[in-house]
Amino acid sequence: MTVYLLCFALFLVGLYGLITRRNLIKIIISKSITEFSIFLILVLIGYIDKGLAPIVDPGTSQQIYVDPLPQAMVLTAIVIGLATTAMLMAIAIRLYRKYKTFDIREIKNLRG
Amino acid sequence: MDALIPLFIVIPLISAFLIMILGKLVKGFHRYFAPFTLLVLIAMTIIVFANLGGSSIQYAVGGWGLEKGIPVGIFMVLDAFSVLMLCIINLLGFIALFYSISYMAKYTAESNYYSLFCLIIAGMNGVVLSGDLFNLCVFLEVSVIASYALVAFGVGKTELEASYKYQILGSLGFMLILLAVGLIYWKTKTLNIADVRQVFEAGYNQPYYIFVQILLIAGFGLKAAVIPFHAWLPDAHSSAPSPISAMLSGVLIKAVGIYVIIRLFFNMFVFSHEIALVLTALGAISMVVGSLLAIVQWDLKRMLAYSSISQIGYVLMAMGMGILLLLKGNNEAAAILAIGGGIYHMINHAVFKGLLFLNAGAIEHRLDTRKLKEMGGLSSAMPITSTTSFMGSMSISGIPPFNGFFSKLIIIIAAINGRFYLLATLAVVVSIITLAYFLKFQRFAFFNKSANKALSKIREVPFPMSFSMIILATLCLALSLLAIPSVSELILRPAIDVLMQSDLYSTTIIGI
Amino acid sequence: MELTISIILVFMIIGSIFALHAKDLLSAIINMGFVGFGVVICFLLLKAPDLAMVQIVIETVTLVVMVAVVLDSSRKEIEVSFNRRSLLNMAVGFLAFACLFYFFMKAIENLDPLGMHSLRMADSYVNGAVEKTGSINLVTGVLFDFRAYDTMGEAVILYTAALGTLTLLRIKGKK
Amino acid sequence: MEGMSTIVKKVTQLMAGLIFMFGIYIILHGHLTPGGGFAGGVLIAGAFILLILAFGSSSLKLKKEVTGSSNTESIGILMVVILALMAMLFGAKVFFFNFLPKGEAGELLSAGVIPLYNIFIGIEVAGAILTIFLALVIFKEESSK
Repeated sequence: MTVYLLCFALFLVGLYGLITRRNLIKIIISKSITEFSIFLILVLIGYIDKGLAPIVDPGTSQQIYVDPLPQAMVLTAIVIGLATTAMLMAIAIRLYRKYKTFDIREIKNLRG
Repeated sequence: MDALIPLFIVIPLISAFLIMILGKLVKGFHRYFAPFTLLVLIAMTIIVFANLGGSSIQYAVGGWGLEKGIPVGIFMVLDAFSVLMLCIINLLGFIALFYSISYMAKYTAESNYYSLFCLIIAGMNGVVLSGDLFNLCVFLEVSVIASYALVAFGVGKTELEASYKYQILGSLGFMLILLAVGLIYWKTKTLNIADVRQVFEAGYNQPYYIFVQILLIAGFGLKAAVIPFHAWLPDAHSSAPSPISAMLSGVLIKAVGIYVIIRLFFNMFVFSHEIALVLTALGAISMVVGSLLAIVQWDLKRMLAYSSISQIGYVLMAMGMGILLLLKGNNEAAAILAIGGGIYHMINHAVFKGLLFLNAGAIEHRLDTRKLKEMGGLSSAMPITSTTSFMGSMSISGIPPFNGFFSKLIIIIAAINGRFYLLATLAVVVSIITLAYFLKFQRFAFFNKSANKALSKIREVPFPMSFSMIILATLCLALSLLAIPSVSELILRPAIDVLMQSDLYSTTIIGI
Repeated sequence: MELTISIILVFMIIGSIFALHAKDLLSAIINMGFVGFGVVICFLLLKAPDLAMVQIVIETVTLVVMVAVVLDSSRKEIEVSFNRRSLLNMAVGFLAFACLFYFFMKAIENLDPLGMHSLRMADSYVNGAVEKTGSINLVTGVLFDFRAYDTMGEAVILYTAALGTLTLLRIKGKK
Repeated sequence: MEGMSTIVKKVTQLMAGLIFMFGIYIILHGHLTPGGGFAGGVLIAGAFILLILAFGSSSLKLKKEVTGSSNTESIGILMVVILALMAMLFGAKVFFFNFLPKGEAGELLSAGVIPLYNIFIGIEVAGAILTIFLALVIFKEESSK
């Protein structure tokens, strides 16, 4: 139970960063932090005590394996996170090239 | 007929990849191949719509059907409600693509534009056809990530900023949805929507249920730009190229936001009174605040974006009222009216909001401005644009012969029958405010003395743009036929039944 | 096992708070890398080698791109003045986060505790999966056979991201 | 972007080939050992990124490289979709069906279609991440000109 609460606390730290930070790169960092916490919650859900990693040894008899479904979901979500991070970095580098600053408030009041 | 369902997603995907490969080799390939694929999709939609007739088709992807009564693989579900959504998506998609043949001439890298457009269509078809929770999230992200890039297609400062804010809020929304899906999987151990309903019907504890539903409302509310989560919509929709803002406002926030909220809260969750109140309140607030914000805008596309928020509020309020009436149980007719009015208004809004954004694009194409103050006296210079925009404005503000009037009337009648007098008065007041700011748009854009001198030089927009505006304008009139009881019995009623008998949805999948 | 993950999580929370308040952008990115590799260790402890591998590689590529972007930029951050109004915002924000945390705790109170996960739909992904899909690695079996449709969507998302980056980074937007 | 010191160049020359081979190993053994199309694809892209970082972006004709990598990416994903469609013609006539024989568990050539999916998704992921990195490098190169 405490592990899930710690993951949710990490999510709240990421959310705090998203709302308060003004630097483009730090907003991207806090977005990644929220993603890490959600991935951890998903994998924690699928964990089974005394379960083996989901690689079946052809010879051995019936074993308890960890649930592979949350792992498949998280693998997909990691790559979705990479996709959005890549496009956010593209915009951040482009805005920096034009305005020499990463501060979102300064960019907002500069002329077009 | 079953084999058609996967093709709805595969055909736009293959056309997107072919456009990227052949786009640079064959001159003009992308400009005509993309509308052709959308035409094929419209033909498929008509075939499916013709012989579906109220039944629902389950397609087990990969051949993994049911094992020991539990659906194992991913199911694609096509029923009466998702067929209506398919019609909106593919029809609006074709018209916006046909419009952008001449509109996108002033942008560079056109083959990227057409490829990303086909990906949005594929993503939305994937969301509408999916019967599996996580699969729905994946295809939601396909269409939303493609729309991030298209919002910032003309890489100016405002577009980049709007796309940045849109992406940050979009990925926060996706994380909330992923958390909700994780919690649902934690409790029900399954991802199939019908199967989740079976487990939830067996029983759930209240705090968990409310928390998961609030998370989903927040997540999909971010995608549908409901009021507390609407911060990204005005910037994103006003800085995108016009065919894209027509697609975003007309179709994307519906297929990816409102459709999913309706599908989950009617077919997956057991109705609960508190959540129905939350949905109705969200709908009413975004209806009122959206129109109040729209009236003060002087930028045409920002005004249209805020009016999208208020019209989406109508649909959400109607759906919330439908759940409340179903929960009370005594007033079946009013519930049917409310849900039918919501679906009908969603279809109408897709048509006339798409038309209005295309008109704004036509004005911008000729005058290169979006400020209402700099326009003026265009009715003589651009006859087609002014008549179609007049028809669009009249139908969004609910003037009788047009479709907007009938769908708002149905929602208001449902509110009165269900004794929600406050909501009925709010709906009428907001309709009047909508009429006010659209008259302002008509006066400043078309009937005012022109401020700029170069009015004589302005000619009508080229054929693809005017033709697509004419199609949408005639649709605005044709859709008002849907209000006739006999016609609505044929088209709207199957969709309402899908939402009303929600346990029918799960038994058809589990009961194979 | 739960204890080790909790300790790692505490360090990750400290690391992420430090990442958000770092003066220099480069140290913020390094802290993010630290949190990311903490996630990798947690994945390994939770018996998810597939995820650990993908996360390491993607974390490294993200860090390379971020450092390449930040290295030649002005890495100093403009410090926010800490006046009374921001104190009020901080208090309101903390209160909102506290009740969010409380609702989350109430929501997950009587769900299965860590490790007591029972399989229902995933049961057919584990027992007898080797005969059905032929793949020994059950996660690959789920990814590329039971739910291959998701993975196609996934590859399309990466394709869209590459196309979007190409579109966003072209030099001239309009002719 | 100018290249790095000669020590880094020498080490990269050695490492890049190894990383590339390891990526191919991970893709091919996706259904036997942990990893698969995604991890292997990113590894292959990582090998190329390492080369570009060490030897500087002037050493490649960047414009041609991006169209090259974006075309491999499109072909990769196109093959995945065509493979899924072929499943509709053979076996149980269903989208995404595993129509090839499953073979004996644990062998390299087992698990029917899964190795093919792994290979094509690996190509697609490698192409996508390389396109993203090359797009960033080209933008830095062009805008600093």
